[in-house]
Amino acid sequence: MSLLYDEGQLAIGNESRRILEARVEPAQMLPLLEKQGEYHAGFWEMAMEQGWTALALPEAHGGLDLGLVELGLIALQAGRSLSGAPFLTSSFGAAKAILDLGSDALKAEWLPRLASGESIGAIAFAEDQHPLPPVPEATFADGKLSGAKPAVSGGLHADLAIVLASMAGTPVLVAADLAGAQRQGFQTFDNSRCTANLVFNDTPGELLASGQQALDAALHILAQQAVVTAHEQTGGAEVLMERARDYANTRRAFGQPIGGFQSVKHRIAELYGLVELARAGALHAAAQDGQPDFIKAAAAARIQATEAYDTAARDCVQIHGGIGVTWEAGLHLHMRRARSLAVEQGNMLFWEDILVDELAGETA
Amino acid sequence: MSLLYDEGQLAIGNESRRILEARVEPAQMLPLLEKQGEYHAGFWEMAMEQGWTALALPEAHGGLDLGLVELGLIALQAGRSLSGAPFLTSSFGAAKAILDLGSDALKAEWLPRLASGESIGAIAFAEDQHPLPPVPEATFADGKLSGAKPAVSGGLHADLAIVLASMAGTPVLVAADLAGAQRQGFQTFDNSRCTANLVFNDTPGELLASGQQALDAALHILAQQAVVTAHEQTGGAEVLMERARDYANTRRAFGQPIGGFQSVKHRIAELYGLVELARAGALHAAAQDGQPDFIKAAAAARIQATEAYDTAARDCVQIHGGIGVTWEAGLHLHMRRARSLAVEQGNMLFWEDILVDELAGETA
Amino acid sequence: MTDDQTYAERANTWLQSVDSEFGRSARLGLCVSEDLALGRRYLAARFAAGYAGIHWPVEFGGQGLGYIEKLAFEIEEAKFGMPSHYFGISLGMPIPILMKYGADKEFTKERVLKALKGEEIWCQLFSEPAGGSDLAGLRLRAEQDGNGWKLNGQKLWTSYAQHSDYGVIVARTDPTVPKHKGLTYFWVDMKAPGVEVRPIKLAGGDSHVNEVFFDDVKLTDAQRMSPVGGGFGVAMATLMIERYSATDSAGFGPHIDLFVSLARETRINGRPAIEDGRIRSAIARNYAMRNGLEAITARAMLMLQAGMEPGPEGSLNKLVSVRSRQKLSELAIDLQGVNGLHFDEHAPVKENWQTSWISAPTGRIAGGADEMLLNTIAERILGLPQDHRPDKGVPFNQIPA
Amino acid sequence: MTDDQTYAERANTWLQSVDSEFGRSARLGLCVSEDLALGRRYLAARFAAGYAGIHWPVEFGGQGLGYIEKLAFEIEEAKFGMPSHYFGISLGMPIPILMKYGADKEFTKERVLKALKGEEIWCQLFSEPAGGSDLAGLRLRAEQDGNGWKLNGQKLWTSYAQHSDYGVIVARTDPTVPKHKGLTYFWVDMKAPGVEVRPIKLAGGDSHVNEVFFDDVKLTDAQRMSPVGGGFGVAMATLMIERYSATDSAGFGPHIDLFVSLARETRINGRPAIEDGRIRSAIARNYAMRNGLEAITARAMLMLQAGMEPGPEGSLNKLVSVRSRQKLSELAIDLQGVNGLHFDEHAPVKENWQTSWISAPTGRIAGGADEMLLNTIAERILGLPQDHRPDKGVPFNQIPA
Repeated sequence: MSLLYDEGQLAIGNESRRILEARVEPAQMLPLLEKQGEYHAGFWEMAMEQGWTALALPEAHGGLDLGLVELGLIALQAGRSLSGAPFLTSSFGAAKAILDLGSDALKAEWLPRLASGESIGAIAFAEDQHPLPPVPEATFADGKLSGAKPAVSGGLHADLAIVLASMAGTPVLVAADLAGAQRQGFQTFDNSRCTANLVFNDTPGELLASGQQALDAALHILAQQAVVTAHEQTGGAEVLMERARDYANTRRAFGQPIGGFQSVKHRIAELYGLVELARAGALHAAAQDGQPDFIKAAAAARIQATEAYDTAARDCVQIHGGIGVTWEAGLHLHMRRARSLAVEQGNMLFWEDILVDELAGETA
Repeated sequence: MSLLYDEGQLAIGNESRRILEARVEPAQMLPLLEKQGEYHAGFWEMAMEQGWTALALPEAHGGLDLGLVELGLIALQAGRSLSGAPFLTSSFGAAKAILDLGSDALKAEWLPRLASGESIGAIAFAEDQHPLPPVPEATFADGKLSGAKPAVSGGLHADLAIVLASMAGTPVLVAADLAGAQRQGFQTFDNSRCTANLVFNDTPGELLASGQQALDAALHILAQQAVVTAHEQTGGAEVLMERARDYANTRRAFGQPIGGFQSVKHRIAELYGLVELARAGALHAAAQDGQPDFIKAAAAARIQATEAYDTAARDCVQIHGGIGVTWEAGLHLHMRRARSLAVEQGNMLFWEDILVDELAGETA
Repeated sequence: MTDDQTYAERANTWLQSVDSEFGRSARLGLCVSEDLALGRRYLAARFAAGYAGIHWPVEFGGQGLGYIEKLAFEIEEAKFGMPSHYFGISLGMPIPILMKYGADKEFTKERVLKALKGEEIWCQLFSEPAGGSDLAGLRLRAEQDGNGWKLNGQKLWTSYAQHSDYGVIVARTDPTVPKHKGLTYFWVDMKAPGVEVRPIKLAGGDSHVNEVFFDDVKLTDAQRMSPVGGGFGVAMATLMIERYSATDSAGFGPHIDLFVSLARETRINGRPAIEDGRIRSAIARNYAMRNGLEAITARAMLMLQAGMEPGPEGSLNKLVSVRSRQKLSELAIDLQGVNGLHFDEHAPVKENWQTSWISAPTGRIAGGADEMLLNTIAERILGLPQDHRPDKGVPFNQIPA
Repeated sequence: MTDDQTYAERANTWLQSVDSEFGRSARLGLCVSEDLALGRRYLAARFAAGYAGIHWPVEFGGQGLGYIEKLAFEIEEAKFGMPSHYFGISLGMPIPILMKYGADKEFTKERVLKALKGEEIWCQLFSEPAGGSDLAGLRLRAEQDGNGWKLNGQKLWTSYAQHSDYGVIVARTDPTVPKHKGLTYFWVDMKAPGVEVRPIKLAGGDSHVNEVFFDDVKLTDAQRMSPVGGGFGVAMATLMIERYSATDSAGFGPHIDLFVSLARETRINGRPAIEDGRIRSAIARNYAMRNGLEAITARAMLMLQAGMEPGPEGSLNKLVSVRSRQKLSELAIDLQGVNGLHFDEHAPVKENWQTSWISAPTGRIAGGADEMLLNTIAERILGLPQDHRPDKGVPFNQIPA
């Protein structure tokens, strides 16, 4: 894939931005913080009606046959307006797992519903601090899952989960209908992510892969989600950089716009740099999907985008001064989202290690 | 020891500063960079005639019975004027080793000469990247040293070295008269440190300590040198902060002093913060000498001072613009010194690990 | 053992004795009004025990002791998490200023006593929508009204105004002179007609700061605490006091030991996080920095003891500590992995990485934003040029808004 | 395989064929004058092989190809460490400007050809002692002298002036108008009487930059390359060309692979440094950042190919890459432990951490200091306010020095 968007791709970016800005008010996200398990329904309906849910899936299964680059464009715009639900990424990951590893029956059962958005998918790999535990505590035996997966993004509403478990001590990837699982919601600093612990009690599941193949597949799915998320993080950082710029151009102190003070001005210029580096890295990774060095590109994009969004949240609030820390101003929505996106797809430490292992392997 | 200097200590600081500024021109250090193994003779004569070499040694052995706080004060002033020789620190460390671990004969032989400065001591602990190799490659057997110690600061002129070697696989600390050793000088980016590889060929030495006691003693000596060095680094950072401030107040661009631009102004303010943190940490550590948490205090001081000097060198040059990178301006003398002091007493990584081991031990 | 160590020990013994009644455990799950009520009872007890107004003159109900004893007590008190923060600003700035500039001694004495006992709370009405960092740019008007004055306008970021009985306020009495010269300093009755307080909800969900609106609020001239047009000086004096209020090398967030414990309990790639160089570096750098701040504070206390004026490096504390607390809290969340998403907005900031992280930006802005602190260091300590200020010397009413 | 890939391959094949004659190994141990002589022979060979002036018009001896081919060749050429840097500025800015603004076409053609063949070198005389960052603040005077001009004054930081035959220069022709308006652009014969070149020794020990003094140096009016008073525009055009000259995500220092190899060969506390989180983080962050820069460059090349104007993010390269190269080089020295003290001032900057570290500050200042680049991004790209400039609109001779 090229690093230059073609006309169709540019259209996807512009159209999604137009409609998101027209229909989603950041202020609408504030009440969601104080309720547990509620997401922005309008956003998700839009995602379904616009076909964003189907974007990166094959036509044969009700998809639009596009790829990571296009989904990334949507995610970037969604990130700009604080995407109201985490499912765009998690359903994509789940669908990819089934597409790559599932039986025809499983594909027929889930892919059309995931493509239409009527079903929601989730990824349940992590346990505590490990995004990809080599020998998970959740177990799979005789086609049934037992144990728990903590803090699954979208877990409160997902119909299907791709679970990394262990079968007699070897890692396995399992697709489980969550009708048979228990969901335990809890307060997070970003409640619209609908995060929940999933508890399995002889929950029926279908084996997708086992052993090293399961771990490789899990890493590949996580990397693809990380690339989508990198776009979302870039969008969030970009809109914060713009808000900081606009505020610095209008807010006056000591008789001039605060943007005239280099401490403010240079910080915004540095944010511009972080945003452009994140954008370029994310697009590069999306374009590398399917190439041998995809994991490396994904890790690099993930690291750059995470740094960009966290830093933009920190600095944009600081530049706004007092108003920046008010509930109403809502900049904390981005602070919270920056942190939840940083944690959900595997934290910085994890991706640094993945990337270095790839690089060290090369120079070996 | 108190964190408040008493009058005598203040006098030591003021007097050493006065005489150093009167007698040592930073410009005199430039030619030393281009010669191998030459140090600033005037500086070292001053150190002897002022009794700085005797400062921290007991009266019984020709010392002045003062401590780390006083030696630190001298080191800070020396750091301000790019101390012309590394021996103040290395002779102190060597003397301390003999004082704590040596036989009466050894004390009688070396301490008075080290106190007067007529003899020079050196510390030879490190091997390659390890400041304190648990099982050194240099060996000691039948009272004789074999093997080499790389890049020993002051090694080209030292008469005595305290060597960390291994005897039948266990670490030992050995005092060796370097008359019987071979010195291999080489080009460094800071030649006046008189760094040399020491090569031992059945060089006679006296055992000071062995096993864990040897390692503990070596760490203690290194920590004491690190505290002296932290003062030296603080002095270097301080003078760079002052030079940056003075330049920013006089150099004009775009019609005003460049100190009027916040990018310059705030960077200098940050340097002020780093200098004061380094100063406070170094004094605190010196005052803790002999206390149970000395190693912890020394590590903290070392880390803060290393960051201060490296950062001040980077930023002071940047603030000076083009003139800052010229040979004549001599700011690179501080760049070089900051790096050599950062490496000589064990690098940042080493001291971070020492400190964390101490802290983790506590919360265990 | 030195005198102030014995003093600290005595204080600690007393605090122990009332811990179960007022301390951390007693406060668990209380709503703000319950917690405030408990706080008032704690202050009464603290007054009775002789730990109120420790370094204030006896004539005002203080203990007539030194600044050292005051700091020593505060350090001990902090260990128990007593409900005293509602009164921190009240006793920190407005009351001392009242003692110094209050015209009516009798009135002053009465206020000071009630404040020490927790019966009355004072707030500080400085910031405004138009100027957070630019204090002298304030707009709230005080106009001559008979023998007295009439206040109209708005204040912003006023901490605990919703609980306050009185406040100190800076108002513009002359818009025709340069901005620093047209200000006057008053005290105001927060229950007076025309005063309206609206709490502001902050990023973390709490609401201890407020908007305060003044609509024809009447003051007598006796409420004036500075010469007419001389208010900026008194305002600066008020802010200078803040420099000497208790510092915290943890940036008012969790102690580094809590991070070390977290690093011991968590794992990175299956190995204990405490063994990972990234975590070790974060611990070591933060410890070294905090160690430096603590040495600076310790030295300042010794100088105060010796009757000397501490150096300006004391002003580094908030700048350095809060900024690093913000990043350390972020790292702590990462370290917890997906468990780091859990959030309890009421968890104490000094013990919880999530609330520490979400409230850190407020700390970097309140009481002098990082950028203002850097300017102060650069200009006042290092003598670097002041920023370009187009409004300098310009009559206030001619400065473009 | 795309056209420019085949082009790169062909270039690589040719470079291979002359590697032993001009490449890294052939240059080992040469003094500057020997290396320069070799460089001239290399440029002659490069011209003969058809790899000179790749994207320049054929009428000037160029190849008439695109910018892509030019960049592709430079990337290949860099792999061999050919001695072409003496001619980089000459062919980078002055000659293109001469082609665009040179009045006398015959003269221009001759100069361009000799420069392409390495027979002549041009330098760029912009910076002065009084104004490194503030180009328009320059003082060097050009006064009317009969039909021509007379230069008096000093230039500073002129790279390779000591090897140059000609130079382009900006001079003040009218001190009575605001500083941007009083400048005029000329070319000057560096061998003319009154021109004196004094090399400046830099921090690392090398001397490729110079002071250049002009004492009544005579110019004909034909040497004028801009309208009188219109020199600033041409100077800006010259600097804009730099933006599009080959970028290097390694900040013109060692490639990240060299750091990875170092981390594999060295140990921290007895364990391979590559396993240490601190080192892993440094590698990962640097790789991610460089990966972003390279993607930006790659996209810019595609846009140029497609005849589009690349985005302004291209200006990030030097700022981000050189700054991080400085810190990575410091870490590399730490990583080497006491062995890191070894120093060879002639070791190639792209392969040696010590020379990379000592010369990094020059990179952060030359061709636009970090602070100026941040201003440019903030003002030109983001539309933030310009800095306060007291000298704006003030006649040059009334600006306090």
